Amino acid sequence: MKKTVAEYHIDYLQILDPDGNVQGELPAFARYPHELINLYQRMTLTRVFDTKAINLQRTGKLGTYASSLGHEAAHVGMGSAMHEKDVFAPMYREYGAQFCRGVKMSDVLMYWGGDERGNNFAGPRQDFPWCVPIATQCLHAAGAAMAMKLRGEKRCAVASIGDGGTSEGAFYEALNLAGAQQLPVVFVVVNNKWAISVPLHLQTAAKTLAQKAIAAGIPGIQVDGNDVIAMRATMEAALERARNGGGPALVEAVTYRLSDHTTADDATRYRPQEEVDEAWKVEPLERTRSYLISIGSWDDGKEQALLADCARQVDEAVNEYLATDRMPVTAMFDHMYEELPEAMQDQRETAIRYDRSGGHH
Amino acid sequence: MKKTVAEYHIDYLQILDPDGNVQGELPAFARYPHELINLYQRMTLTRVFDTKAINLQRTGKLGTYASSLGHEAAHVGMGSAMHEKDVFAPMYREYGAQFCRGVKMSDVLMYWGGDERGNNFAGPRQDFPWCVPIATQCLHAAGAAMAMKLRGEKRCAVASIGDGGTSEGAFYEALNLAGAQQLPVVFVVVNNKWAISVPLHLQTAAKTLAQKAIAAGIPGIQVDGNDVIAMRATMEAALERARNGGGPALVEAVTYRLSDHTTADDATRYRPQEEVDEAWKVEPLERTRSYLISIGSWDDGKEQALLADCARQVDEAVNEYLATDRMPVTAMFDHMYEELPEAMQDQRETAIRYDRSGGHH
Amino acid sequence: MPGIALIEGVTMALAHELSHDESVVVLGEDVGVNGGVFRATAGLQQRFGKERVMDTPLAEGMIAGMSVGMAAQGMRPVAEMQFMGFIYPAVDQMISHAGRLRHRTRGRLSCPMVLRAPYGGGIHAPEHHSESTEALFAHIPGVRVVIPSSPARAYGLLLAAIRDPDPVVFLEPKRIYRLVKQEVEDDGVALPLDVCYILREGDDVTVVTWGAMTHETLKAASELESDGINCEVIDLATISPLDIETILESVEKTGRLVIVHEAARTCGVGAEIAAQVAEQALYDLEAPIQRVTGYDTVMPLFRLEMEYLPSVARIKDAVKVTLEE
Amino acid sequence: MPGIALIEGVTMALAHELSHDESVVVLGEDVGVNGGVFRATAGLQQRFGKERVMDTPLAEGMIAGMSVGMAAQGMRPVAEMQFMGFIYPAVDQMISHAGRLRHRTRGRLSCPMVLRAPYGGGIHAPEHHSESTEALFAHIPGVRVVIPSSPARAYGLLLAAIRDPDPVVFLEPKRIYRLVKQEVEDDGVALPLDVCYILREGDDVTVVTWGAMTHETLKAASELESDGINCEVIDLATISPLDIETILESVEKTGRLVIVHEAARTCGVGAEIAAQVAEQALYDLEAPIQRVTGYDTVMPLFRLEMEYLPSVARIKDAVKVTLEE
Ligand SMILES: Cc1ncc(C[n+]2csc(CCOP(=O)(O)OP(=O)(O)O)c2C)c(N)n1
Ligand SMILES: Cc1ncc(C[n+]2csc(CCOP(=O)(O)OP(=O)(O)O)c2C)c(N)n1
Ligand SMILES: [Mg+2]
Ligand SMILES: [Mg+2]
Repeated sequence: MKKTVAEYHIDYLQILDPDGNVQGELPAFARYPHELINLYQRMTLTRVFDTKAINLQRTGKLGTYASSLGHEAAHVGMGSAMHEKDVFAPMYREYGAQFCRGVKMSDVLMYWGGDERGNNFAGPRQDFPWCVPIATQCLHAAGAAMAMKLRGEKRCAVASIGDGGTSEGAFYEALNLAGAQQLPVVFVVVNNKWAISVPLHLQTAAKTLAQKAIAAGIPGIQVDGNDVIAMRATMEAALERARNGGGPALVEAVTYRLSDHTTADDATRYRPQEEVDEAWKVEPLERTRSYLISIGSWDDGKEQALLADCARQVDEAVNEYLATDRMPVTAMFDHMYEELPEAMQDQRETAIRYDRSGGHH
Repeated sequence: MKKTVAEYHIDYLQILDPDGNVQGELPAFARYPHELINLYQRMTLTRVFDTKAINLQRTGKLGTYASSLGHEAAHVGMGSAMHEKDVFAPMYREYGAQFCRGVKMSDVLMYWGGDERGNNFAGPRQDFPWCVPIATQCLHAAGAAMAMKLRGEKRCAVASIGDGGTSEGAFYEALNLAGAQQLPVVFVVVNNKWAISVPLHLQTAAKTLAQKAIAAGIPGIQVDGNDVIAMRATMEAALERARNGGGPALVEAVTYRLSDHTTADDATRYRPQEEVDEAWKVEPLERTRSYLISIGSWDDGKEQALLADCARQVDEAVNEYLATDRMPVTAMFDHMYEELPEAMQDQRETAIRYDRSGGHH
Repeated sequence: MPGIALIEGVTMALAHELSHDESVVVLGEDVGVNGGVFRATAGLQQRFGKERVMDTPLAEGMIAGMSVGMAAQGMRPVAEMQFMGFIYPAVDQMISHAGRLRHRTRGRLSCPMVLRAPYGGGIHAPEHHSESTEALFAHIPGVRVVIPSSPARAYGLLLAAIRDPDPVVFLEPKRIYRLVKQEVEDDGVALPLDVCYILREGDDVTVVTWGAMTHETLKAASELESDGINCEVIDLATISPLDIETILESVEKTGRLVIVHEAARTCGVGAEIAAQVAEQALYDLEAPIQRVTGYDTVMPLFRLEMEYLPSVARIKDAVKVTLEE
Repeated sequence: MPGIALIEGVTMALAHELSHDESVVVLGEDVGVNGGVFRATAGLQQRFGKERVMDTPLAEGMIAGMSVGMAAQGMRPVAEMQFMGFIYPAVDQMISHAGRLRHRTRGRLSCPMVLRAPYGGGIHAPEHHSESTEALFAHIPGVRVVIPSSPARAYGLLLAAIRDPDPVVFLEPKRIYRLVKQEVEDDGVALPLDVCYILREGDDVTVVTWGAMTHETLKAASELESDGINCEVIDLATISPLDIETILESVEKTGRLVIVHEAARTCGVGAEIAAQVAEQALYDLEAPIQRVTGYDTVMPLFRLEMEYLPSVARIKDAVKVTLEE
């Protein structure tokens, strides 16, 4: 005899539709225009920065760079919902979230410019650095959350990961651990539909990525990741719950990678332009601007001023980056261990001897 | 605005309840008493073998051994549903399934007796050997299924794994791959409630292990793993579906590990006796026997004859095992590669020179 | 016949085997429509279809594990790891299964798979994209490790690796993927595995190297020639098992040995070579062995990567040091 | 004071650190109520509670990764891998994160974690339970590898490993977990890392070894003594970074070197030692270096495992060979 022993469903949340119309009720924070303006400004800065970074790469002043174009609402929604004392374990393109937390634009440039100092955030001292090995960061967030839980702290950790990343075992292991130990951690799957050239349907047969939470016995929800209001509201709720002992959650932010995977990629090889064109119609900035205009909180003048301000900030960051000399060769040995083992002293001397910069950085 | 975008449920199937009463309708095969008798005989043989193997270990004639006590219905149900041409990727205690496939009892003894020849099944030549690194076998089954799919063969692969094993990333990776590629593979989670000393609730917050399938977008079902009829019926359906291009499935067999984890374990250290006593009340053999008796297909005489026959078969296997000399030292080098590389010839000679058996095995 | 680059040698070998052996399947992340992030599989899916050239979900352990499963079924999967820095989730399957499937089943099952990965530094790639950890795989019993250093060897050794009845980790020095072109005939002729290739004869010093470092080494050797120093340059090619005979013969002639690799020094493959020479040819050695290697540090981000990688200057000095004795 | 066994040294060190440093947490599979499958954590959960001594879900990569996360938060996780044969899913976290967190953040974050695992053969354990792959970890920059070979060193080195500000892989030779008992005071005094321990002085031959092989080696040394041969036996103890100075000093005295380890020979840690001695002390060597090691085969199932492991006879013969020159 068959009986049903468990039932689950996955919800999808959208508040600001692509045309900038509000669907349903606005969450509390979104009733204050200045809050929304703040989010819009952050998204805009992120996009202006992104354009500049790509230019830097194209002109040989930056290494490979992973664009965040199109992800601004998902990233800013997530970052703005976090408290300073929380800990973020990003992958490699969530600048929008990181800027909210105090990471500097020059840090991003340093990192993609081939300099470890980009990971030495002056801002969120406890945040994890960018994480290239896909999905491994989820375990770090879970581990940090475990530390918070053991110490009885009212903080939480956030890990973000891509749609492709959800195929890695480490992702599920982290989710499962978080569930088993009811850790204060929120996992955000930024589903931008592509993992380099691999479309979502080749990645998994799961209808939603939010339902991956069911495997771990934790709540999962799907959000319009181009809707900064839904994103922020969902994250705030999940984080608040996590900080207060309510356990982990998985948030799937449905968005789209409007750019190439990185500057080393050429998406026209594998992706139809029509799909990208369609995606531009639902991108995050315009709908936010439309809404702000519709409530009388934004206009062309403000937009121009904002763009000018963003350009200025970005230029400052670029200048700071370009003015930074490379580290001395000895930097390879610094911080390998708290104290360099005797056995490595020789090697350090060799490196100094063969310094190709001749000691000039 | 929130809307529900996906809904799932997990069913539980039981046909033969612990008292041997049929719940609901009997599947086709179970209407033939001789089929059920066959299953009962296999389960009994497995248990008689198990007792003997433990004795061998206790008397120093076998190495560490993993008992299958209590898992007989799950194992025999799974093994008996498979076709010969299918491929099985077991973990380390599914003797009941393997005997159905032609693995010999002496193979099991050889393996736990420290001799690789135990893995060289004369029977199912393409089955994978026992797999100790938890969850890795799930990927082998998926890979084998991929080979079958690419070749257009009407066969399928089966992997079994424990409740503890479902925490390993490799398990989810295999499930997800199977879903994405719609592979002819069935994963069986033998949930015996314990992973050595770790109870299920420390392993995961998931209410069922069957729901792990939802993460991969594949069907998942929970079965009374002590009910050989439900088990066999569920497996038959899943395998038939897989062989015919219907894609993968996950079957959770809910059972109980009545023994220690292995002979190297002492479960009284971490598990209350009451729990074990309760589990004995729902163990698989008795209910099957009760049912067979109730339909007039079994009696004490048959039981005694069966036990005697099992004992004889087991003794033969034990004798075969005990009579097998160890392999020569050169066996370490045989089969390392199809042909031993030149670089290793020296080492082989060293091994011969220092043969501690003095060449006598 | 126009010349082809090393990476094209890889593509040509894959295409050849896909054409001639239907048990060969190419799989990995982005190997399909995209033709691989380096384009090593460019055009293959278009030519051989989605079933023979398959984009997998993103999980290296899974790719290795499914390859083991396919290989056990008699297929010949050639799996790509996108970069060597992402190969580590596959270590478990390689050490626990690929390298021992034949042994533990007494030959009943085998594992004719190839795990390809671009490796090494020098192309200003992002973090984790410049790794050289061949030594980890060289320590795994039952697994061959092969590294080509020219278009012809890329073609010939990859053919051999795919046809080999046992698992092969095939590492491609991405820094020289497109460095030189060479005429290579698509004749399906494999090169032998398990042997070194002597790239340059000489009788003053033996220099053993592999991968991208062959080029730095050859440059050093030709510069040293003007100083009247004749280096014998040996490309290890098969990292494991090691063809020590060729190296010993050379050292017997030269009496001096320099080993160059970009991997970290400690427990690198250079140590094994040095150890074997010290064991088996101690009395041939007229000077201490020199190892010119990457440091025991993390491979730094690219602003410093050229400081990490052995340079022509370092190689030349090491050669000279051995001659000073 | 009654003697304790090596494994009890481990337990005592864990208990000591749990008592004295609240950032220390013990975690792993079955380390809780069960006290570990070898009982290394016996009684600890009962004494320190479920939050300090934690049974985790069954996933080694997860255990390593969460330890990195905890360590980055300033905790000192001491994680157990149930057997070294199951450590491979943790390799990725160790190489991609643990060993470089400090470096890549320029000291902003660090990773004071310990990954403990019983390792090695000789106890008739099932398949995959008798591995010795310390060389894989010795090749990982930023990660220390430590192996104790006595109860006192288990205690003192584990204290040091836990207190070390950087990640340590701590491998416990399970074959000698209970072999000898020794009086060890629970005084919280750590032993120094990064140095070898001279277990026996002698001036004929230097024998370097570690783990369970120290016992076979000491046995060989005492048997050789009756033949008038005096071995200096050195326990490497910290496998990486290597204390080569102590070894060089000894070889300077003896002129002869034998290295004994149970891991596979090729690219084992013995190769690194041999290489360094050949590089730095070539002229001290009066005979070729000998390595007595496991073979480059899979560790066989237990009927043959003693054939795989270096025996006293092999060690003695190797020593004698170096003296024949
Ligand atoms: C373990 C690992 N494997 C492979 C890669 C190479 N790689 C970098 S990004 C990427 C695709 C990631 O896709 P997704 O997770 O969807 O994130 P997105 O880049 O789309 O934001 C791959 C395969 C990697 N960085 N890490
Ligand atoms: C990768 C790995 N980690 C750890 C172990 C040690 N180990 C052997 S069995 C076991 C528990 C398995 O529990 P479960 O999956 O529930 O299967 P069961 O033994 O209960 O049938 C553990 C931890 C292993 N064999 N492989
Ligand atoms: Mg993506
Ligand atoms: Mg179990």
